Amino acid sequence: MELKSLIEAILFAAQKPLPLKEIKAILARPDESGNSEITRAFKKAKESEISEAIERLKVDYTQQGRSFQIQEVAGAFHLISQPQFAPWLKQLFEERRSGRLSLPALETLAIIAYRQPITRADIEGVRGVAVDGVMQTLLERGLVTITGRAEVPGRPMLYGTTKSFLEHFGLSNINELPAVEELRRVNLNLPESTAPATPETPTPTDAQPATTPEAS
Amino acid sequence: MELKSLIEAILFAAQKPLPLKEIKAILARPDESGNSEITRAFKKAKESEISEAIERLKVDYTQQGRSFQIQEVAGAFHLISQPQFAPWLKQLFEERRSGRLSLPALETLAIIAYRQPITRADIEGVRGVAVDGVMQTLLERGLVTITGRAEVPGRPMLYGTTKSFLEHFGLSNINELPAVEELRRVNLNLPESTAPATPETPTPTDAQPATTPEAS
Amino acid sequence: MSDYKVQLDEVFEGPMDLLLYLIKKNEVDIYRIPISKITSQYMEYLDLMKMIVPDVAGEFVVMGATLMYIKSRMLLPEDQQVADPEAVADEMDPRWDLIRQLVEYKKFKEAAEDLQQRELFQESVYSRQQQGLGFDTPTEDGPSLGDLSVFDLLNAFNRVLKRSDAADDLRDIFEDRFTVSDKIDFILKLTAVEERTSFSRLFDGMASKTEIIVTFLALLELIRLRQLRVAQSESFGEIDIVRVKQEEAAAPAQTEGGETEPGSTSGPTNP
Repeated sequence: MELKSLIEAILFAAQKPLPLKEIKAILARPDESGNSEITRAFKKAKESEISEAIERLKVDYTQQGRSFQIQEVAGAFHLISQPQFAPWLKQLFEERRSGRLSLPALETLAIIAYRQPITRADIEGVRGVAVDGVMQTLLERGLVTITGRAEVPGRPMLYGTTKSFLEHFGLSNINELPAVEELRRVNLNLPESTAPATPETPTPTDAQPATTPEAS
Repeated sequence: MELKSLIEAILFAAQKPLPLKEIKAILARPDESGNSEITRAFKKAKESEISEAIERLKVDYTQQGRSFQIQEVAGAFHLISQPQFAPWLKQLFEERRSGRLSLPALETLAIIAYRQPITRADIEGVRGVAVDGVMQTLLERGLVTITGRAEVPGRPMLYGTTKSFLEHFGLSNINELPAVEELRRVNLNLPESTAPATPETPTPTDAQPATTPEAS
Repeated sequence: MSDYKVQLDEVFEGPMDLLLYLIKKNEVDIYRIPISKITSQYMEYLDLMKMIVPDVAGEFVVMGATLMYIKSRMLLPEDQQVADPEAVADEMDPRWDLIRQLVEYKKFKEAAEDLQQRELFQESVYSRQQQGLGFDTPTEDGPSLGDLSVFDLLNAFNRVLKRSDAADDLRDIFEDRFTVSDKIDFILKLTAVEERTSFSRLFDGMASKTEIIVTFLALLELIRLRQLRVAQSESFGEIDIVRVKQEEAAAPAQTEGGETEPGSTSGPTNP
């Protein structure tokens, strides 16, 4: 087995662009079922070797006239289809986007978008109902993700929107959401937590105390 | 542009396994941006031509030692990675699919697959043990389903396999099972046996005339 | 002892399985089962099982009885075995039913092994398609994700705000000189003249960001009340504000007309 083939397989199956560091990490810890000389050899592959293998794959694809190529995006590699196939592939893309979000899911997404980072308890506080199923859907679709833990008792998970979310709605960052500054300041009658006290923070990921129940 | 390359691109970009019919439909309606002689030529591609192109791709992949292959599942085509890369690719996925089936479940499933539609009593006749628990599991996992009722006293339920069954085992259709002709009818495999009197009956245990064991 | 129990339970799925095991162990032809030998071995196993698992499955006991019966038939003098002179002698072989059953079972056991191989294969391959993002399976009824825009998000958030009685707070935030209700009046007047107005025209001459937002919120409110809807004749094209005819507005759950394309800005689909 060649390193080149293994990297092709990894890029083929990956769900997102992979940086060299991550490819290296994947090579370093194969499942025990693959405990052989081959897997041991790949365990120590250097980033430079991985990089070379990717270059060789690129050459292969060009020479063989493959329908896809390797693209490097922000230091991460992924396979993308060749542009000349776009007239047909567009149809597949439309189909992909045809999945439906339920209204509860949409509302939950909106709350997370405008109030991130936010805990599940706070989302439920706003919506008045449990959001387990809906959160599952949003997480599975890659629209929201866990961004950290709130520094409050129990250290609950904090949720925020993802890059996919931005891509999906054509936003370059979260501050492009309509009326974001105003709406972030609106007091949501959360049972426990108080309204955020920092109207000057337009970026959602830093210093967002919305989830901190200060002196409740 | 070759049809083969275009089909590779479609399979590469597709979000789900595609039946020939759907590939044909995708070829038939390219985006207007691709309105050229090439797109017009592909618009009329027949299913047989698509099928041939897929076969040629399969040959290419084998010859070039690609990290992936084309699989036909439940009548639809998709690209899958080669199994030898599993030790690494496992890491890309958080959890494995629904889990392996027990041997009793597999046996029961095999009987249903070859003998469908079949009653529970007939399954038990073949296995020599009660199958209640196992049937429950198979039904819950959506691998088998009730397909009707047998027109015999008591009108017992008839069971058959589902599309999920084909997907779980990577089968294109039920005829892809090995020795399907042989196993559908019980005594064809016995040397010198007479053919069953009722070739039209898929259920084997009834109307099964005792036939000659090996002439000794 | 307990290890042994586990082993027995796992190894033999049923009496047929045990019989096949014995046949294989003795390396005998399945069509010529040495019934005496197999029966005694079977009974030994059965006794062993009874010791380990007191409530051994009834099927094992029944099979034991069947074997004993066959054995006794086989012991009869040959002329007494054949009851029907018309029949071929072999057909009357008392082992026949059992052999037929065993052969059949063996085939299915092999088929099950084949399925197991396939299952293992499927487990070790990864499809580019198994994204699991849920796009292929429509979940519940609701707006199509592809049709959603940031406005839908804003609208959804607004609904939440309304429900959480935060509407008062919302109003307090904006400067007094611009109120949502004023802007509602403004938009209604504008659209009363023309049935269709361009989205950008709504904001003509507005310099203040707050005013734009308040106008926008007013627009959303009107859409929610089904007084207006947005339409886009082409992707990335100009967004139009269309006055909803009264009969249309009265109809519940009226959704967008055919003008909007997937991916374009669509009106709210909330009930």
